[in-house]
Amino acid sequence: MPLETSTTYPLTKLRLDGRRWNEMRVFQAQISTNPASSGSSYLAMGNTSIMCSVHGPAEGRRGEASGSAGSGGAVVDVDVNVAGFAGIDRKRRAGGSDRQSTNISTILRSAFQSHLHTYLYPHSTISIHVSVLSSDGSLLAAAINACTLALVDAGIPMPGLLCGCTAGMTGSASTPKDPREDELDPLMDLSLPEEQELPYLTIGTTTMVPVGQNNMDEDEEDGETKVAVLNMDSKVHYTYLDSLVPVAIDGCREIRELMEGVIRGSQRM
Amino acid sequence: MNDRRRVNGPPGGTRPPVFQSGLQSSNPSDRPRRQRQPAELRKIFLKTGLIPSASGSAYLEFEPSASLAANRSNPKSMIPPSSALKLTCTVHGPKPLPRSAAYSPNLVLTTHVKYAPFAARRRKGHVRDSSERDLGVHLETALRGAIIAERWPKSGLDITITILEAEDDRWWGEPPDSHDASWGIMNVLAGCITAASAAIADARIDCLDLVAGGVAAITEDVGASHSGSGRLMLDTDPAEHASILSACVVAYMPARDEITELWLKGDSSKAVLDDGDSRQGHDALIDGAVDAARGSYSVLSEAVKESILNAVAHA
Amino acid sequence: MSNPRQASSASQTPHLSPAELSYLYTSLSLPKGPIRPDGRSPTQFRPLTAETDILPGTNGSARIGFADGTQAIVGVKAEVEKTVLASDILQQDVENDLQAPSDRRDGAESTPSAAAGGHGSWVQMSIEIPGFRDDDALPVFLSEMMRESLVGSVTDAGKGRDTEMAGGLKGRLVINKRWHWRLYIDVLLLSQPLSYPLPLLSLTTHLALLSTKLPKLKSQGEEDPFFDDDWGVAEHLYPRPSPSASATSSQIRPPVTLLVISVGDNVIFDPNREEISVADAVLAISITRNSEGQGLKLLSIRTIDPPSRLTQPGVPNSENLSTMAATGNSDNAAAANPSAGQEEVPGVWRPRRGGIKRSVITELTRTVLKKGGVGEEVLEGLEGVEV
Amino acid sequence: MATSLPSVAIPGQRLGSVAAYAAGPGTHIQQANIYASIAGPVVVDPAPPKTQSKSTLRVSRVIPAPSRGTLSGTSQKPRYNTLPAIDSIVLARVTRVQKRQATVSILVVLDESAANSDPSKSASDNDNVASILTSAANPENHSNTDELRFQALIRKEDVRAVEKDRVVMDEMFRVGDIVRGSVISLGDQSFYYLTTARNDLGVVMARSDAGNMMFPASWKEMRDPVTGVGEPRKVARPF
Repeated sequence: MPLETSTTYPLTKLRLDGRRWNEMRVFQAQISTNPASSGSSYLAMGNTSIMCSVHGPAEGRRGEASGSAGSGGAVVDVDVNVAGFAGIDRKRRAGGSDRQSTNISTILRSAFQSHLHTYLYPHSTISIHVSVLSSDGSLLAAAINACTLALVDAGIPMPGLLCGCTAGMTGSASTPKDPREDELDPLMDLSLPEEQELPYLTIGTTTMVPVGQNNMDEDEEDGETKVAVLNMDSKVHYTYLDSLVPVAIDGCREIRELMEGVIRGSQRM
Repeated sequence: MNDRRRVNGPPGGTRPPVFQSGLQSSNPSDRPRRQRQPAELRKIFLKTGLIPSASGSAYLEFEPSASLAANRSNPKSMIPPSSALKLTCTVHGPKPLPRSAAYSPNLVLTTHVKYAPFAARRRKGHVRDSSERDLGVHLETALRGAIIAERWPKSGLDITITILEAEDDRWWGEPPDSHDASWGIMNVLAGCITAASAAIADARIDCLDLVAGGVAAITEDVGASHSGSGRLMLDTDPAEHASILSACVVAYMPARDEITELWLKGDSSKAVLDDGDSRQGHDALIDGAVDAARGSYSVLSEAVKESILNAVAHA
Repeated sequence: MSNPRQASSASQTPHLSPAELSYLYTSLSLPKGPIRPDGRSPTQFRPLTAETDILPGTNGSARIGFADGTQAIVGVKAEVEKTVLASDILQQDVENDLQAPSDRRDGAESTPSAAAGGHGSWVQMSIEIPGFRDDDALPVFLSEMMRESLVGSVTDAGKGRDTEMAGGLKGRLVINKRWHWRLYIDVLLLSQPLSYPLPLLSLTTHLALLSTKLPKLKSQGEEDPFFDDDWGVAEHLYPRPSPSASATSSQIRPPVTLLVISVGDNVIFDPNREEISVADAVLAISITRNSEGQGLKLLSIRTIDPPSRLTQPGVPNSENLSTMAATGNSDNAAAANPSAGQEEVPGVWRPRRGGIKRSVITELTRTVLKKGGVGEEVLEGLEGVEV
Repeated sequence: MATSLPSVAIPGQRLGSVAAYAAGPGTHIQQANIYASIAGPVVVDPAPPKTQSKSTLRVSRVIPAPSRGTLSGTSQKPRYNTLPAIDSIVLARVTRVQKRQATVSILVVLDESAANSDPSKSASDNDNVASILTSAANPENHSNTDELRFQALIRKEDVRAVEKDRVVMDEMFRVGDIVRGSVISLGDQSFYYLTTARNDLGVVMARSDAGNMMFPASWKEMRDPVTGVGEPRKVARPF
């Protein structure tokens, strides 16, 4: 019988891969990986690894430009491609994209369309190409982070870094939370086996970079955090949302610091 | 890729059942042997202008090998005799490019090669598979070199080939899956090239020359005593050779002595050539394929000429 | 995106003017050796960076990037699969009744069946290129081309040496009579190709296959296979030479496919996009090391449709319509149909017509195959990559 | 010299050297020799007298009609499409009339050689022009084969030579009319450009609102023979 988090966690208080509940997987990232694009990034969260390249802002295709003339801003175009070798079993498919990649690209498109300062680039297209090289959970969150890094590398203005993280519960959490004896813990940054077993959600947050007189004011930072993406496909009793959301937001904050480090550490800055 | 639009036949082979009694009579000596000389080609039937609705068309058929014809008339075993290539080619155009296409100063060539579902031993689906697409690219390369494309600006030419009976990849009496190299496809390509050239000439599209396809292969004899005895054969029928080491198709324009398409695969290093022949195996193989193409050119040119003379006589 | 109708050609139609094409052609066809736009010698390859084993989730993987930013990632995955013969029952009878028709060269193998020799369809290759559908002509053509040389490279002379590789890659995939490995080679091009991507993809595939490992088999004979859980003892798909072996016995390696063009009388390797757009002929030549260790073996040659056939012709001054507006009607007809009227004018671009002379093909293959030639150079370069 | 010429040629066949002949349609030049590029009868067009030019060698796309008069073979003779080239005269059907331009779809490219030479031996590949036209002008016959025909535009300024700025497209063409035009440009990716700015160019066949075939009344009017109602058109001069 395969090990399951819901059975082993209450005993060991450790997850299947040995992490504690609020521990993230190894985070590695790099920007400017592909000189052929305007901006590019490579990001690995555990065994999930993603390459992302950004082209543009460039002149959009004729049909699109006329359609979006009313909006007056750049159009964000996201293309997600999950490599055949990304999963455990090789994925065979008959051309084109599947439901998962279409879903991710839709979420990314709407998130970055509203997040970026698109009004600066009227009648143009920013196209983002995401290649999932290896998928081991938290795919959407990792894709958000990779896109943010690539967009920063491309020099496209945005109010702050958009960071994504997942959070889940250690059990099915289908009954109301009992405040007295609560044996379920929230988990941060789920891996694929955990995603398949447990309810989880993905949150993307953005934090305005403090400017002006607030610049020095470190404490104000939290007050500026906004949730930009919230996606949940699984079922959980609403009382558990209270514990899921803060954990995911905490993860996002952690990732933001890591990503800032990556950006500062790159040679281009 | 599944074809969901049609009711499909069974996915496996469509071979008739072979019974034990039939099998017993089949021994390796029943294997068809090549009765032609190494440089002797099979006869080709080629006729143009058979499809009135197309601007050009051609029908091509290879003569079944002699041994197989004998086998057919006097069957000694239950093993089905090998097939011989039969295909039709239609040319549509020149016609306007679709609205979405970009301006092209040249004739835009599109080639479709499709096996009829019953063409091969194993049923082919209605959706073109990768080998059919691959054939299409080969054919396009072969023809594009011959066509004077700049005389037909802004227009497209569709070349559609339907293979009614494909060449076998091996002798059908051999255990299944004993070979997987698809040598038959090379003969099919050669036939496609010759037929398409005839159909293009029939459609009066400007060409530098008629382009003929030819196949040569390096084969090893049955029961070869020592390895390294590869012999060069022209126009090989895969059913007649137990072991084909390498094969080559060319599309050849005799008037210019030029090759527009070359596809060589396999190990050509073991070819045994005549004494004093210093060519390397692959060069000899290409030369052999060119000789075979010359042979099919003679049929091709006669067929084209005949259709013209017929038209003049009937006009 | 690219026009799928022309996608089968060596790459998209180049966006160069007839004057640029003519200039490029002239400088590449100079009799004293070509002058290439980037200053390389005719046989010099573009610099590249390579790394292997980059993806933990695959059996083998590699990444190669050119300096211009084109990158390819190849992941190899292997799955165990049951060997299905077209007719299992018949198979038994055939083996008993037929005294193994001697259609195999080595008489040692008594059963001439897929179970022993392996099957080419066990190697599956798919290529993803941004802007192309999976079943567009270019990816299909490229994958067939590379697969063909991969499964075709049977190193039959395994005498005493690596018997594991006796049947080539196909033979290596055989586990026992009833089971085999199925190999999926997925090639991922990360950006739209700036030049014909064949060399990039071929080199990357080569490295990925070299780094591919299969778990160590613990079952024996005709048992259902089971494997050692320890990835540390996994065996390479292309076995490494044991340290005890003499230094001369080189490892068996997957084949590589080189792209060669001819321009005028010159032979040019690894053409970039501009160079390929004026090529008279484009050949893809697959080679591998000879099993005897020295020398090279030719595996396959394919012509590739040169994009120069799709270019826009230049108009020589003598035929310029605007300079002869006053002339009569019949002359105009000839001018509108210039290819009939004039021989090639030097310095005026004409789309390439016709095919390749046989002498050119001989010259192209000779340059690749000769001792100390380009083929050896490339293979040596690849052997330098630490896998 | 002419004796060495074959009567019919196939692509790639050497016909003569460029020293003796000029290369015409259906041929190409390779290393100072003229080769056939299509299959067909070889025709030598003698050079116009009193000029220095050589006689032109061409391979005809059409099979020459036999001694005139026999109509038996002509009806089943295959038609070979010739592409519209600059200055070629085409017959086209109007498919759409807009304020600034009319869209037409080209039905027939008239063979220049036939048009110039005496009409009795009009051996053009389009000798069933009449049948094409009547079927095309027939409203029931408006099939969706337009995709298979070359599309062309007649811009407002190309309709007539005089009073260009007073052209009202609706009074020049109606959908379904058959127009004789001359190609002025190969145009862009989708359209050729035609002009009707000559006396012999313009609408040659049209139906009235009542559905009757009209006859030309003047250079800008056609009339319904049944109702007698006139309709404005840019009319081609009848022969």
